[in-house]
Amino acid sequence: MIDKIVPDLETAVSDVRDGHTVLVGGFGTAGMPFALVDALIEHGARDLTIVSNNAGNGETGLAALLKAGQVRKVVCSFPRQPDSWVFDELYRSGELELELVPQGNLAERLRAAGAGIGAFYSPTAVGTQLAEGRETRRIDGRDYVLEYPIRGDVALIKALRGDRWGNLVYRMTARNFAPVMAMAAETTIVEVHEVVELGALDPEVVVTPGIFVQHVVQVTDPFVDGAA
Amino acid sequence: MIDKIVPDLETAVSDVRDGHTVLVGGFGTAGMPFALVDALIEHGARDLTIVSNNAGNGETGLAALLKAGQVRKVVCSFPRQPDSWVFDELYRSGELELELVPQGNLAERLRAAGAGIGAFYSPTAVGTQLAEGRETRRIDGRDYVLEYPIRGDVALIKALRGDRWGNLVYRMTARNFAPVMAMAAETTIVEVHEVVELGALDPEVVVTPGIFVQHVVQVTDPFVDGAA
Amino acid sequence: MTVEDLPRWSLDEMAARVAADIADGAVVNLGIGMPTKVADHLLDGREIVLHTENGLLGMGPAPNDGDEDRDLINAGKQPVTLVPGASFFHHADAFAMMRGGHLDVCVLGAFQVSMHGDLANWHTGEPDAIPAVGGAMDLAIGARDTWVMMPLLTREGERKLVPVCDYPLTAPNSVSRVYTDRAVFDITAGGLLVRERVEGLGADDLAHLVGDVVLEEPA
Amino acid sequence: MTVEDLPRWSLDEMAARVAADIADGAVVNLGIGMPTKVADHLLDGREIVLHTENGLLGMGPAPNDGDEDRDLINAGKQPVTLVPGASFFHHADAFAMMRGGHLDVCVLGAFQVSMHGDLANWHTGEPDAIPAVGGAMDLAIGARDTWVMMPLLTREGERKLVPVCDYPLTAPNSVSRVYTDRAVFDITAGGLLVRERVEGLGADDLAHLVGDVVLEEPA
Repeated sequence: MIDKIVPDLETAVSDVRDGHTVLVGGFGTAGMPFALVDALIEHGARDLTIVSNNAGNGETGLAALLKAGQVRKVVCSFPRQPDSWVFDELYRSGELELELVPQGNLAERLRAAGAGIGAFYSPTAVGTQLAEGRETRRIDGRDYVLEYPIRGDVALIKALRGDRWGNLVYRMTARNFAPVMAMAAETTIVEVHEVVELGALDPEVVVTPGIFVQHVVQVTDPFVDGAA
Repeated sequence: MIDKIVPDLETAVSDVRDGHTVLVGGFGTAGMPFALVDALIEHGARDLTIVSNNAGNGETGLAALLKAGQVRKVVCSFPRQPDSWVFDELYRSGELELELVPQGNLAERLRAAGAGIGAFYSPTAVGTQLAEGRETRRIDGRDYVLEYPIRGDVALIKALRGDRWGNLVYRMTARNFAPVMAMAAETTIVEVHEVVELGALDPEVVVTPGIFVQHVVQVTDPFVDGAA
Repeated sequence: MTVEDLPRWSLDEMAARVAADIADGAVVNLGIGMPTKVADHLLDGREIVLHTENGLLGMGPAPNDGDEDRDLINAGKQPVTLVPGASFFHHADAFAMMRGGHLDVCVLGAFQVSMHGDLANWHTGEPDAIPAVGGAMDLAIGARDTWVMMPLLTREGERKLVPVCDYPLTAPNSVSRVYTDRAVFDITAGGLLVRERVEGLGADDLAHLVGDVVLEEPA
Repeated sequence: MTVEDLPRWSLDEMAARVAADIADGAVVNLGIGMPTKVADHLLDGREIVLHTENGLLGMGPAPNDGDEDRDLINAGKQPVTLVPGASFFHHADAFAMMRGGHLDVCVLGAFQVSMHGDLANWHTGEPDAIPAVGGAMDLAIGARDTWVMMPLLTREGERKLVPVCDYPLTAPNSVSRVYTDRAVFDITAGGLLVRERVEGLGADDLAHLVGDVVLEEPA
């Protein structure tokens, strides 16, 4: 019997180890798995590399994880935001390494990891600082930069509904990076608003098939209750 | 106003030109756009390169197009089938060129074309005849073969429902190659069982967003009527 | 007459000019900042599909107060709405649309644009600045047409349309049109062509404003 | 005693052995031909998810006569059914599952397997043969474990487990276990290990059947 549902957040994140690369879904706060990130703070794993589009807002979520001193390196496209002061300070003080990746390369490199692609030639960043030192190639009259996959030891993502096989559907633009991160990680951990019976999700509308998911934990989200 | 619905099959395929590369959806008969292929035979464009998983069954669909002498080259993963006698004879007589592509590379090369990837390193076919003469590279201790995108001038695909923006949903395993072919072609032409009002397709369940589609034509399919 | 006295378009007038140039049926991405304003000026009778790279085609205007949904936002993380025909997709698909050349137009803000269409809009290059690129590089190279919307001069009077960018590039050779508060320019293989000047601004005035950038006035 | 007289397992007995080795919860792709039979022997009490590369996870058994659906088929283009928990996806995602290493096991038929795990199952190499590869190469390199199911000898008595394949390869070094009608073998870095022999077949008999292939019997 397959049962990927775990009873609580502590169990959900218990596979994370010091030094892991952790993919964290979300675009700003939409799709950000706040409960799992809080559980990771509680868990205490250190020396982490965090891959996420942003580098935290205010004092919660990723910003709180950074503040707790658990992160060695951030791989993201857009760290600087009006309320990214936690990141800003750690970065300026040299305590945090940053790998800046154009957002399209970030998404595609995650997908490549999930799809078994060894590397790919990307049209983005050609002729810019972000391509310096990278291999480029002219193909069919256009220049490309060679990009490598980004694999995660763990992915923390958020979905609207999930079943015990790990099949997932999302809610509006909260979908964002979650499907490619689920593909790219060894262990994908999902907080869902609602666990549903196996068979309750229409096979035509499943967005992330369960093969990409290892643990599902239900986290009641008062916001979605109100909005749905 | 955007209205991609065309009134008939003749109009739908009128953009096809001699020498075009035509991507044809379907896996065996599931998802095969029979009405569009028939319209292409009627249209008469010649010297075509056909990209499809198979190379025709019996005397209908792609087999009929081959028999009509309109095809110069077939790019596919599995031409040989118990009822592929039309292909077999043309191939043996040297009238038809074949590029054999492993099925996963076929799907990924189509996606690469749609996603603007210049080329990618694939794990498939390493150390086989199908990699002979191709560039290989060892990445992270594993060998890969460099694969290039497959672009179509035209894609002919089949969907269950579509709207005037070209948004599509499919039916079961008839989905197969259609979404990646829609991405990969300059002009994507879709036969749908049912044209629905704009807004009738739930934004969460659209599989192919309209941006990838140029023409939609309604073709009543008695089979689906019976089954749905 | 000082630079300040020379006539200029308001932000709304600039946005209206961009909007008028977007063809019926186009799929368009409006970048963060100034370009967002274009949405308010899209012409009635034209159906324009708005793309946002965080996973949505068919974006509608901002919601009424109180109707915001945390999970329905644009690339600037502002709340938006849906129009009939909308669809959601994941980030790799959203960027495939862009990088694969499926968007008709993107409109971006910029620090600088060169007369050859080089775009600089992601990094001031200052040593202590925290770099952030987001989707800017993907947008600039992906859309069939990349248009920039920016004032011709900075508040400090520095030129933003320049012979060569000194800010780090977002993408070389990517911009085909620049909408400024003084004029609209086409960047073509043949040179920088003035499409339109704000009423009351002479060709000489404009030439003075742009400095070393060589302009071709329409014949 | 001739080769024909030596004991052998039936196809069902072979399939039952494969099925018994599939762990509860595994995601499995059963290739065209002989491996299809494994589905009939999956053990009650174990929940196995069947993948088919034409876009379905959660494939159920063949439908009853008259319930076939043209649009619900497996990679062999035979009608199938769905089980609760099933999901559909497009071809690139279906092969991403495989090529990205997400499948636990695939079971394939073969023309030949070498003692080093090279697989030959797509092309006889005959000059007039029409080549067809389908998903064989993707499957062989993609799954965490690639198992082969084949008779030990062809009908003509030729060996299929060989020192070196002379048929064109599908994938070098990819097979970890071979289920035949005479024995089951593990292909390890240390050599070809006999896991099980059909009852009544001695180690010497088996050594004779495999010829130049070097076997290690369990200690």
